[in-house]
Amino acid sequence: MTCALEFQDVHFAYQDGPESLRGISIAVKKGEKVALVGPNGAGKTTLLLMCNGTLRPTKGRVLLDGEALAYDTRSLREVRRKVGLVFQNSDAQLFAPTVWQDVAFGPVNLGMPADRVKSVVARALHDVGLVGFEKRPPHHLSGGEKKRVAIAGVLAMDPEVIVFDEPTSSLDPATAEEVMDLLDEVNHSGRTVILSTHDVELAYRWADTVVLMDQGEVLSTGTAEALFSDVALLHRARLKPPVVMDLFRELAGRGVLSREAPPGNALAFTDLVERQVLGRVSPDGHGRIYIADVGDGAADRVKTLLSSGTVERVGAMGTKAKRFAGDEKIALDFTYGVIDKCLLRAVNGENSLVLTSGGMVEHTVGRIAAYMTESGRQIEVCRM
Amino acid sequence: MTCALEFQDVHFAYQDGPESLRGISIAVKKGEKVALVGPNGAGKTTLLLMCNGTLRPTKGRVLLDGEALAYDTRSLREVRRKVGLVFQNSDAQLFAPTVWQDVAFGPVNLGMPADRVKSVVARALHDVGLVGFEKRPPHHLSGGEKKRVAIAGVLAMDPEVIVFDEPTSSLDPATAEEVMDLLDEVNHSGRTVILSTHDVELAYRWADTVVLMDQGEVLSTGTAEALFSDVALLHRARLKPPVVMDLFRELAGRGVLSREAPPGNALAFTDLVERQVLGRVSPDGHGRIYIADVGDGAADRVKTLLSSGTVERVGAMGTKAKRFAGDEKIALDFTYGVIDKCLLRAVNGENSLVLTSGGMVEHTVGRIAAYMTESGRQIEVCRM
Amino acid sequence: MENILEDHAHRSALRHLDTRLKLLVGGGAILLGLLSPSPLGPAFIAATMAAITVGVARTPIRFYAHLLTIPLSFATISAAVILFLSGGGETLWAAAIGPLTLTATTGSANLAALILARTFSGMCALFFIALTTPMAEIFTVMRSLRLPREFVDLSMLIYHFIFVLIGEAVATRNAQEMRHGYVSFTNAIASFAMLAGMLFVRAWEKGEELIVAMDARCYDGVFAAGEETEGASRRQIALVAAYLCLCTAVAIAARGATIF
Amino acid sequence: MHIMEGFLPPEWCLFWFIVSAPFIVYGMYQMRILIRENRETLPLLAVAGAFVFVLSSLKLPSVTGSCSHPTGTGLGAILFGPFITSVLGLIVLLYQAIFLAHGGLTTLGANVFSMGIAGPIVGWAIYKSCTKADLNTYVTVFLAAALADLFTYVVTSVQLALAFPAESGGFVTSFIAFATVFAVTQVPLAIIEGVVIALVFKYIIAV
Repeated sequence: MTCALEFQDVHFAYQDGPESLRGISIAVKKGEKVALVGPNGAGKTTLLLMCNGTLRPTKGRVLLDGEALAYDTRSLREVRRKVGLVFQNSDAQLFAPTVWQDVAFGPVNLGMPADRVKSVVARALHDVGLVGFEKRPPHHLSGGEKKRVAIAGVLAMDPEVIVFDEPTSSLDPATAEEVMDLLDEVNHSGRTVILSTHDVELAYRWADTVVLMDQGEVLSTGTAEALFSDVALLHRARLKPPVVMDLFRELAGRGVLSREAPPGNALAFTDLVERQVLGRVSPDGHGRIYIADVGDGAADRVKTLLSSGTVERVGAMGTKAKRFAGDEKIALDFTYGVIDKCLLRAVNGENSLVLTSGGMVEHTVGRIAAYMTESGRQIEVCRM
Repeated sequence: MTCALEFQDVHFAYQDGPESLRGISIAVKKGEKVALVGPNGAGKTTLLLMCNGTLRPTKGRVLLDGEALAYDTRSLREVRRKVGLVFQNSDAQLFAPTVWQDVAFGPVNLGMPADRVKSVVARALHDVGLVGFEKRPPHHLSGGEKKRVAIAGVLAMDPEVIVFDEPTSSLDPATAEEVMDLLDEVNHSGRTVILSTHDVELAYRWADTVVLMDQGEVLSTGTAEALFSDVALLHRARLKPPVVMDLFRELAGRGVLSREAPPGNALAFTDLVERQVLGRVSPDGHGRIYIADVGDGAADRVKTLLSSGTVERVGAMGTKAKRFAGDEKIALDFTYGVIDKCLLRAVNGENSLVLTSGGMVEHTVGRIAAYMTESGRQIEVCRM
Repeated sequence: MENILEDHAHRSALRHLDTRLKLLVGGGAILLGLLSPSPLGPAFIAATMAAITVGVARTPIRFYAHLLTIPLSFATISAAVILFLSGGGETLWAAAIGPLTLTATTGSANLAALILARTFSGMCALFFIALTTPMAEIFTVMRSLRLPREFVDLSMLIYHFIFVLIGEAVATRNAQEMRHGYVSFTNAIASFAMLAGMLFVRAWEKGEELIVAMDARCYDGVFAAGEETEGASRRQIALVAAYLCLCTAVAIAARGATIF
Repeated sequence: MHIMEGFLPPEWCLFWFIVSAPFIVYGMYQMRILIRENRETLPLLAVAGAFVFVLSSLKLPSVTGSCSHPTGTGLGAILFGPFITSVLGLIVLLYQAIFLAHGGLTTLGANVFSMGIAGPIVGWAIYKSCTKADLNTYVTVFLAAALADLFTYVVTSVQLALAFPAESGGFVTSFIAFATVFAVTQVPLAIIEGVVIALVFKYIIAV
């Protein structure tokens, strides 16, 4: 299988400066979620700017779909249509006087006819949940809304790979989680997503593959669990392990937990402790998880369920589901990290409802099944 | 006792806008560490801009040292000498062509004579650990260095209260911790410190008092433990509880841990779990903690200790200690969160050395004693 | 545009040399070049200034070579005009283009050569100042020369904002290029106008932010002056004097020399 | 168009410094009063100056060797008047010489006159008169920017022609020669600048 994007021994130095990238080799598979993790100054942004040819390696090469990037104007145009880049600082990326004009900037420049531009922009704004914002000037929006506009501007060009530089920087936790939720949605629609971050917690929960960088080099590549349990490596990159990992290591060090199988998330950690303390997992009294696809006719079924009082908590995954909840005036308890939270509720014996749509229904079912296998618990899933 | 700073029913609205502060009442004691926590748009920055009279309440009043602020030019100058403000965006705060000139800006405008300016600036740069940076242009510095220059510029005016707007925003974790360490140092020198943040983890570990804000209102005020165990309240402010708190609550919900006494930090949490699992705290085999004041003659004693091989880990607290370690070429294992990390090491049977200076020596001893009382463990402290 | 010469000044090997001395070398070389009646004097100055900048101040040679191309186009076009306009002496070359006859004479050729040589000597001396002297130190000299306070303060603030705005401009330009903002002439014009407009709005906001930041630190109309560099040693002064004397001597010795 | 360091004979360098001096001195005087009255003007002048610098160092699309000076300074003239703008022009030109190697120190007087004084004054005058005549704003801005730009090149040509008069025909022939050479490149550029600035104006009003 060809990689979506590949770096082969990439070196880079800004004019007369020291090398800021020193032999980077990374292969990103199609449809993967990859996080570049490292401290400021590790060279993450420089590397991201190479994904679409904005910077050119001084040595080594970048491959897109198995083909080495060329740097003539015509090839770069093609590359930039295929690889979208969302900057850390939304202000630098939003330059048009209105949201609509900003999102339409790419499509118009690609020479799309006017009505196609209209439909593409409408679609992109719909996907990021900003319908109704068309005429607003971007610089009057909140940080999270600006980020969404920037993402819509890139989505409007329908890229295969989207690259995010520190997507959650200076956003508050809830907004950050919603943006991450949006990134997942983008990924579920079949796009490869690469992001850079110094937020270890974020990478830990989100990424399929983590690339640990420091001082222009790749220290290690692997799954989040494997990478983040190597404390010495993290220390070298001036990063802290995720809190859950830190607690696990500390308890393992005291002989309270077994060293094998570091937990992948908070849910796994609590299960681990529970098994250790009680000698087993609590086998019964689990709650049920309802999953609703917010398509046609869903409103009635959901309302009936809610009015019956069997459901204690409601979560929405994805922009469409959130808009559905807004339209139907359903109060949401969870707007991010929904599946894990509902699993935690179920373990505590409460019933919950997940509103979602399209491919994310299957994803949810799969995730719950995986948890059941891992934990040995039985949780009832009701699709409606 | 009069408060360092007090807000009495403060309201504020930007021109023609809706009210962005709706009746804020907060009292900040002298020498306290206060964190204003809330999502973006909660009104934190607006409130901070009132601390030094930049914004004037449309209703209510602000008291400094028990006296209501007056808004004539002369009074405002006095207020601004007493209350220093460090902005979120360092670029907005550093406008002089060199670091020295920037730090000297305040003192010069206060009309200090030239040689006093020199000594004050040298002192401030020393305090933030930027000796040798005098002639560098601020735009060539890293994010963390810029933040330090901004802090030095405020320290040079010798304020009683220092206010930080999102001090760690867009810094990587290690740099953020070092800045927080610096904030602690500033506080140990007797100044009241107020900061705003949406980083719950940061506030949880750092603040004496947490003020939870949302939509221009104070939702609650209290200790971090009390506030952050109220999940409903946090949910209302669109914030997540700290991970440790979340895990505790989850385990308590499953009956694994007792609901009383939520842990104040990771150390307390691990102790809690350990006690639960083993039925007691491991009583023996604890390591020793050496504390060295890096004053005159410390170098020799520290070197002797290190060469004896009894110490496995070395941590440095405060700028002076870190510079000492650099000068003496001592490799540091911990540069932030030092006391807790050394306690964790001690519990695991390892000896460690804390390099620190001045008032922080007592603080360290006190913190260790408090831990011993809490946990029922005996850890040997050696001052040298 | 990311090539601000000053960034190299901070890395220069002559960075810590006394500022006045550096200005004296550069300024003296500019004036001597300008006053030389023959192209040989300026040529000598251009060559030595370039050698000092690359050899002693350690400016990377490739970068320096690139810099020399900046004055090239203006200097050659304008020198060409002079070549065909002015006269004196014998005709060297003549050609008829349509109704026009272009004539180059020894006099005009010599004048053109002189102008070219002076331009390069002037630019090389200017490069010397630009590549060895951080702006902050020039501000200190401006202060000590008792230039109006407002003028120096304004210069310092403009200096600060140049870097802030360049950062934003470059980032936005990148963002536009990624979305194909400069693929055709018309969309390039539109994109550029958007960039400039955004920059203006952003600049204005920054100005207002600065007012708040300055007031927060008790702004009372004063800016701190930089610290003086530690003065020049006698040896350095002697070397500079010797160099300028040498330049003067060469210029005088070669005063009658012509090329054509 | 910047006249490079070393290009003008010394007597003409001096001459243009003397010509520019009164504008600068008066501008400095005006600025001092303005700053005394309202300290907030200093930061705003500073961002305006930096804006002019950055705008003129960003090359206009598809054309090399642009200098959008009159453009930026024209905007300055509308905001702060032509005299203070000449001070801004002086500082910006100084930075262009030192940071970007555009222009020079001995030619600063001549460059300030063409780009910091003559251009902005023309732009400002056109703007004022067209506004009085109630012309469409964008047309006004286009005219002011484009003509200020052109006028700057005319002044530069005059400066070069005075320094290097032709053997036959003297100043006039020389002027025509310089003006022709520059006109070929600069007239289209002036029109582009006019369009760009009109669009910028539209943008600023929209936001």
